[in-house]
Amino acid sequence: SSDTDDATTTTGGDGGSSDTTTTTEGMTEASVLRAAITGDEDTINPYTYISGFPGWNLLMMQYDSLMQLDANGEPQPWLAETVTTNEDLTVWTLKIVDGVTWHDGEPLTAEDVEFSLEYFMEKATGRFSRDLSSVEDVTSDDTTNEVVITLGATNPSFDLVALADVPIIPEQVWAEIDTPGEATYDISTNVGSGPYMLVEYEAEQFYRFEANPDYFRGAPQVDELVVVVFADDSGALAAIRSGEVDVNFERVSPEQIDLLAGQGGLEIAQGPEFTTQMINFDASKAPFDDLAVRKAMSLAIDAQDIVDTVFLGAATVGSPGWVHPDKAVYNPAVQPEFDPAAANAMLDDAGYADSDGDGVREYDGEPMAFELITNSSDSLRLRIAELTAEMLAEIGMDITVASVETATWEEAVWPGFDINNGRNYDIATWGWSAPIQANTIRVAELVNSDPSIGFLNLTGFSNPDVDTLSAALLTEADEAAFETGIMELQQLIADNVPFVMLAYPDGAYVYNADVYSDYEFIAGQGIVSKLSFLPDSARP
Amino acid sequence: MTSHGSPAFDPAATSAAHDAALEIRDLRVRFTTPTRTIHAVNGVDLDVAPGEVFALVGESGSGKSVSMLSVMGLVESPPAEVTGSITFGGRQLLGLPRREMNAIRGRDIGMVFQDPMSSLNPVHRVGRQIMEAIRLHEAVSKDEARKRAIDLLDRVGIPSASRRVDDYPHEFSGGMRQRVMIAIALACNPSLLIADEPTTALDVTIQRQIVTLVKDLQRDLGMSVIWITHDLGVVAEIADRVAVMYGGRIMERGTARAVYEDATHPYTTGLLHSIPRTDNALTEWLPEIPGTPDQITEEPTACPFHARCPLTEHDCTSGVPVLEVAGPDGHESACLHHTSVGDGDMLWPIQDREIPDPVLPSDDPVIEIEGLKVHFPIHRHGAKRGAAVRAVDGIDLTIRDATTLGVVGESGCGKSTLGRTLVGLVEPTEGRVLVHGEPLDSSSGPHRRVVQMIFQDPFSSMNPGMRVADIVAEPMRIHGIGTPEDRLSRVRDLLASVGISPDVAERYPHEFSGGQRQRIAIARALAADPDVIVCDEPVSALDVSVQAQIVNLLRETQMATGISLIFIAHDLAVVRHISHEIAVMYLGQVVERAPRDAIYDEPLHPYTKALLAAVPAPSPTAERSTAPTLEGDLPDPSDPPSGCRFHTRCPVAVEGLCDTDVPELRIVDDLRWVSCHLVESTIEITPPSPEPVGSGT
Amino acid sequence: MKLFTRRPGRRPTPKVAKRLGIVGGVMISALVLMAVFAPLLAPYDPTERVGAPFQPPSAEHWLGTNDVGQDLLSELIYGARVSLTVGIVAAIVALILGTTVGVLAGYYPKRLGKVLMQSVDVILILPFLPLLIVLAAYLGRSLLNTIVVIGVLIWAGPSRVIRSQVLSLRSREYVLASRTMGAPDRWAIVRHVLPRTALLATGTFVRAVSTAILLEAALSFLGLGDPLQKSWGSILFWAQSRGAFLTPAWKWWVLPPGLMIMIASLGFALVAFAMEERINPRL
Amino acid sequence: MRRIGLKNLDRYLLVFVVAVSLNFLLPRLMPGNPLALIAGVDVGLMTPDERAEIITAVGLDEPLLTQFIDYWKAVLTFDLGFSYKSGRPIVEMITERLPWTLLITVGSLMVSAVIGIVLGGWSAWRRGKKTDLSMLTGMISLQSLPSFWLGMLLISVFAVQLGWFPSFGAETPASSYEGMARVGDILEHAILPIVTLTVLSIPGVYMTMRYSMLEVLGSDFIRTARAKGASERRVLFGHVARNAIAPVVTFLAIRFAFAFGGSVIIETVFSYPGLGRLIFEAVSGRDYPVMQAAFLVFTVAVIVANLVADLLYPVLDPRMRVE
Ligand SMILES: Nc1ncnc2c1ncn2[C@@H]1O[C@H](COP(=O)(O)OP(=O)(O)OP(=O)(O)O)[C@@H](O)[C@H]1O
Ligand SMILES: Nc1ncnc2c1ncn2[C@@H]1O[C@H](COP(=O)(O)OP(=O)(O)OP(=O)(O)O)[C@@H](O)[C@H]1O
Ligand SMILES: [Mg+2]
Ligand SMILES: [Mg+2]
Repeated sequence: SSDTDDATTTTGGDGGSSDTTTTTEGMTEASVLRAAITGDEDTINPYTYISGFPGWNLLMMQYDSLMQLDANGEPQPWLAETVTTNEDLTVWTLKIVDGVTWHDGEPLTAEDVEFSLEYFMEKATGRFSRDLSSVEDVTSDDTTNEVVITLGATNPSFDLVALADVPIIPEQVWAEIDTPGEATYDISTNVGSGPYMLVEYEAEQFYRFEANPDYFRGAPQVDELVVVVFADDSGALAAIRSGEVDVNFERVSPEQIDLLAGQGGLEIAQGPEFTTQMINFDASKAPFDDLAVRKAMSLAIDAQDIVDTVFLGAATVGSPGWVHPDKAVYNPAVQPEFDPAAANAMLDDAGYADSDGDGVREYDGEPMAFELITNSSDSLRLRIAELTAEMLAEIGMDITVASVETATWEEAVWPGFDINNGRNYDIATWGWSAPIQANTIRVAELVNSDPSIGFLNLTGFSNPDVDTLSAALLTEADEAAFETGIMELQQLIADNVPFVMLAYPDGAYVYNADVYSDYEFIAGQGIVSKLSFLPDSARP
Repeated sequence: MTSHGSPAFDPAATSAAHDAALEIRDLRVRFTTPTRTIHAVNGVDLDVAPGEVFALVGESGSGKSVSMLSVMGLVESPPAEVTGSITFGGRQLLGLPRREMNAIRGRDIGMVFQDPMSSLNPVHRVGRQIMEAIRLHEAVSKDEARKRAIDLLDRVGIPSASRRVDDYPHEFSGGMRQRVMIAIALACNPSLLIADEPTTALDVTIQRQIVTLVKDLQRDLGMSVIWITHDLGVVAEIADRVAVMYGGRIMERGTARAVYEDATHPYTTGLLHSIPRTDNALTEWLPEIPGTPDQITEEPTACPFHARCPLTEHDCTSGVPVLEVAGPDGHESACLHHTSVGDGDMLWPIQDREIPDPVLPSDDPVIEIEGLKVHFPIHRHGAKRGAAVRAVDGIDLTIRDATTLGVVGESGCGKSTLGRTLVGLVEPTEGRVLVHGEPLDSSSGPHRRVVQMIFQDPFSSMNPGMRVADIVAEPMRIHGIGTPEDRLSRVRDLLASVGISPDVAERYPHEFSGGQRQRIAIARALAADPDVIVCDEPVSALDVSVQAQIVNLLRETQMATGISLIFIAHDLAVVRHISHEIAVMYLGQVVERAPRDAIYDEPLHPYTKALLAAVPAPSPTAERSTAPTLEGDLPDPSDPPSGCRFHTRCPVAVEGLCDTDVPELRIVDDLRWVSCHLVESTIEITPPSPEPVGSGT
Repeated sequence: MKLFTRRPGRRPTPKVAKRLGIVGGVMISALVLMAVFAPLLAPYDPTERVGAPFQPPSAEHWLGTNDVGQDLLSELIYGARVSLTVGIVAAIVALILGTTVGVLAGYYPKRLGKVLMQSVDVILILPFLPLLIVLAAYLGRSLLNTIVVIGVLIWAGPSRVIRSQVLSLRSREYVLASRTMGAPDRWAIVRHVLPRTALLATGTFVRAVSTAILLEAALSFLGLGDPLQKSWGSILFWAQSRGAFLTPAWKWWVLPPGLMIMIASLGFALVAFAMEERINPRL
Repeated sequence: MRRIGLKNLDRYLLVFVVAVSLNFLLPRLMPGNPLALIAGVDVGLMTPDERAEIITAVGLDEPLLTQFIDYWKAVLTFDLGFSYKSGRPIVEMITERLPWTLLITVGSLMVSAVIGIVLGGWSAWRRGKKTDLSMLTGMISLQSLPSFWLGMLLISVFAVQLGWFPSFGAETPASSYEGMARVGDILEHAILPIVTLTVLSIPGVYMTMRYSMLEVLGSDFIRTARAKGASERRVLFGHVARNAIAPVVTFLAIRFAFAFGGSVIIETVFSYPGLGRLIFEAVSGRDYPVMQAAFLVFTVAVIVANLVADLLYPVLDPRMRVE
């Protein structure tokens, strides 16, 4: 048995290496593993879990999806041992693995899968119903253990968006729950098929999961997973340093990486993630409706400097074409440019002169003085805003940073979460959560000027070429055609600057290698997944 | 802890303990404060024989309390530095270890302090406080101690003592608290009781009760008593021997009789002369002692009284005079010239004041008060709805031009409220006040100048942050009268007229003594050019020797300006010298109103009689009134007794009449108004106490 | 009948209180000088990135650098400006509110006074910090809001003290005297009440500065101030949000600003103490 | 006697009404959209219909007055609703959190009361002497400590550097401690927060006690006690301390209220799962119902503390008793 409290002191400070990637020297098995999160996730069933991360990730410890992302972030068969589609990607046929059982011992069948999908479509959740919004029909056949899903329209990323995302839930439990919004939940609702079962939950304090020894891909390597709820990062960090927890399920902020690595047995698992950091502006109004201004701003902002200073290098410099360099469809020809001189020249040419010599250019007779709005609860973003203001000053823009309450900031940038309500800001920091980057085609939602398609087009950007191309790509079933198109779209975006991409912060997770170290870093997802606890043989 | 083991009030046991005597030699006490050194006591010699009542008399600050606290070891040192010798029952008390001193305090020497309101611990029941005193010195059980505490309470005249033993001090009136204090002091049958001005804070009527009580107790228990007071009247009633203190020294010492009748120190004679009294012939002016007593901040090298003494010669300043035999029975005086003191009439002549053309009193009313009522609603929780303190409850009075109306009565009877209503500080609840026939308007404005007020406390009646010139000029500035130069010259005139050098106009009030401030207050009142001045106890806060100065000044001013005065006081002696007419108030009402001489010569209302009887005459030989002392305290003014309000304390009250029928204030013989059912009968029928009060001539 | 009690005159401020007051005064003066001459004293512009992030102390950066490479010493020196300004201005807001309400409530104790005191009671009883946080969150983050929120919440205590003083002044005989002379209330308030309340009000004001400095720091620390203003509280906010107090950096990043807050608050508290002792010596 | 202490009831009632109203209004006056919290992180990805449905479900579309009345009804029936964020019943969240906050505030209050009273009494007894002055100066300095900073330092030194105490939480997570072991564990976690709160509370208690003592020491009845022959000890304990304690009790009630509110900061620093952290999280997360409820509980706690003081005062000081 490994006592976590004793384990911390076994490796001295000098024993740690500056190597911050996963090593295999650590432990690959543990009886109890304590993990930290910084917010309660309620009872973590599909209708109660709270955050997209790590709430969903913890949910998926207990449940399985039909497909599972592999280390590269690509969906692979999982509960469905084969996934086949028709030509135009509208009919998906899945063969469910035989002999899978629920935690309560009942068999998991194609019927359960059909039930799950229909249940989610009928009883809305924020996430899973949306995943399944293109589904028209689901049928199952218990004898062949097959499920057929028919979509209303071509959806090339259905596997990624839905099959690898939606948990399959047991009919015997959920059939009795008519109105999931009003039901009361306890641990007994959390019957899944995943490698872990929730056995104890103390609100705001901890979750205890026990390994499912009969897991269909093989028994997990960690027998018991205790997830401790902390108030904030520092509490969690203090705890991992003192050995009170063994892994932090929350990302470690950049400045902690070097400090933590090599402390006792602590190591850092680091890898690409798909969250984004960017600068938005209201491209529908002057002077940001002028491409020259937008372009000049993107030239003036040194994304590399921001990555180095704010993220201390632990981020990937943003691609002006939106797509993460680790993505298969990334267009390497689209490269970030930093050239304040060119930016100044561009603004001079476009007639934005500093006529009164106060160091600030004018447009329409008004000084180019703007407020850069950012949310104060995100300290890194505050710093980004500060740095951006500094950089834009170099091209004669006078930027004041306004740090406001998150909700105020959201309300200014995205009033009522509906772009039809317009925008109430000049310049703002912004960022999207991982799912949008993860599914490359969702870029259309960001840049298309048709509100029904581009419902995330927060900058009010509009360009006919971009519109046409992005709309077409949404239903492009042909893989090769899609690839060419998306490359072209990246170039178009980079040329027309709907926003300024800054960085994709890397995921970094600290763990105590003396207790357990066999984590799997899924690109874009991090280490919080069932893969991290399954034997290598069971991982896709 | 030693124990007497004697039950309370066993005369046999107590007399045995009474071989102790107090002997003080060359006691000196010096206080060091951050700014200066105060020489509070400067060589006091004193002996108290067993079983004697010894009075220590002197004005405020003369060092009486400090001397006696030194005996108890209760002066705080530092800052005090106590030297000399104090022997008690043969033991040297100064420098006695704390533990032994504790054993003496409370057991052999009991002490009663001045302010009964604050001298009892508010959070302990009175019984417990008495029991503590007993159990600190005697090993008795709780029950036993409690029994004795009840006995003691009974003994000091607390009615239903066994019930009240469990009350808290705040549930007692001032007089009763002082009785409790006495019970505590007597708890262990001390052989010496030190009473430090035990009656100063009490009404004359209550004072009389306490004096009588201590006299009785002393007689019964045979202990020695040291009675500290500034009131020569009280001393005359109680003391065997007297010492007069001034400036931290004893000026004169001797038997009470000798001191009062053959005073051998100018200060003593001065005091005796300047005290207003009810029992001797009325003089037009009160004799006064010039100047004011000062705090001594340097080692004294002269007679402390020399600056104010009419007999001062150069030898008075060349050394500190010591007590020397000046008469029979150990009568001693510290005056180098005691032989020239005489009876004092020569030393302290009544100065005839020349008033150029005095304004004579007239019959024209200045102020008419009609059916005045002032009620203060009680907001306290638990009070009945609509409950109110009936501070003034139906008063009709007229103040005539250039006359003085004296208003007297016990504390809380509504005198101040009446005064404040006249100046518009308090709104009448009912009735009205006419000033020159016009209803009083209490809104701000020049019309308010007509009635001005002088307050009791000379310390709080002036803004300490303002210069005297600004204080006196304030009424003129409020109404924007004159230029600054005009005002200044008027201020100088006014100051001169009240006997303050105009050169000090630039000083601040704290640089003046109480008497001087009261003069400045008069100047300020005059600056408003009023027709009437309400004087609310203007001298009760002043030293005896200064009182007369102010009383005289007020009269002088009246004669010079023809102003009317309303002079409020709590005892009848002070008003006698200044009033033309006197109103006696009881519980918010006037019970008797008459020209001055009528009141003193022939009081009609039993309350007036009692008040007069309560004023102690400063002469041990004066005929003591045998009128029964007034029992009990003033009833609650928010719930006055039915019928005649005085019937609960009236010695002659007739059941079925006084407690049911409200007597009307009616005219008896010309100009005398009385509200008593029995007036006619008291004039004719001899009441239980037949002696006319204060009829000494 | 009232008893005449002799007053030994106002006891002069005990030496010790005076000395503590002087110490406090020196502390305040030093900080004020630091704030005024910050541009001369600070080695760098605190808003400029002058070094690598997270540097430990060195010859160039005596207190190291913060998370974006700004000089911590310079931040500390400039921080005096914001922290002192907020403290003093908030206290002025409180002083004006507190004195006005206190004087009015004391001088007109009947109806107006009752209503005013009721509102004071409410403010005093309401849970202070939660209310402060709720308000700060509502108003948003700016220096002005911080000042207003603090000022608006801390006036109640002082106003009570001032009221009781005015209540007693109001029945002082010299105020009554001026009323019998026919002076309007305005006269009594301006000539007699206010000057006599000034010292007390100043004392409570100085104490309020001390309180306000601590509150500003707390608000900033919780992220409810403006984190981009260089105040001592915001330095600590950054130290906290970038985990500095769990690292060796606490010695140069967490310790100094906390000490500065303490010194500033202490300086004012000591002066306030000395003043209170002067009004009402209890040493 | 039945009226004891209830004389301020109307005042407390007013405070309660103001707090409840404020409570209701303030969050609604705040800018921002509560929807994000109700629906979770991905609200932006929902259809407008879905959003409208949620708004109706939580009653945000009702007229303000209706919401206000409903709010009062709920408050008066202890129905505090559900958290927007987690959907949990708030009563449950609060009952979970309250004991922790009570533990550290009451704990620290008791410790600081004892220390403060003893030191304050001692200081007053030796007034003007060295001990008094150095203690006084020390206390003024302690008063100037920023609470969160003290907490941060304590964590840095005692939890991170020395490892003597845990740095966060109220209990060792997921421990299966039972009985005394659990109590010990809880105490171990409570020590640093309690120390911080205590350090911050002591000066106030000390000052109140000292001043109150000096006041009593200067009063006449102390002289009476001495004149009875009571020893200094007896005077100190039987008279001075006993009389000086009443204002201290009142102060403790106020201090309790303050510490209770101050738990916002301390609990944030120590990741302590109390009410303070709840309100802070709710405020920054715009979780209206939780914020309202927590603020309400704070108000009620403060009122109760004041009431207790009002009730205790007449017990300690008979002058305050109303017949
Ligand atoms: N603790 C003290 N510190 C400084 N001075 C003191 C102290 N106690 C008394 N004094 C001063 O000593 C002098 C004598 O005071 P004491 O109390 O004995 O006068 P008293 O004759 O009893 O007067 P009163 O009639 O006012 O009681 C006064 O000047 C007084 O100011
Ligand atoms: N402003 C007030 N509010 C309530 N009650 C008052 C007020 N002023 C006086 N009283 C009450 O009215 C009664 C009469 O008071 P007043 O001051 O007139 O008496 P007094 O005869 O002047 O007594 P003293 O000799 O003590 O000055 C007392 O019971 C007093 O408590
Ligand atoms: Mg005295
Ligand atoms: Mg009076």
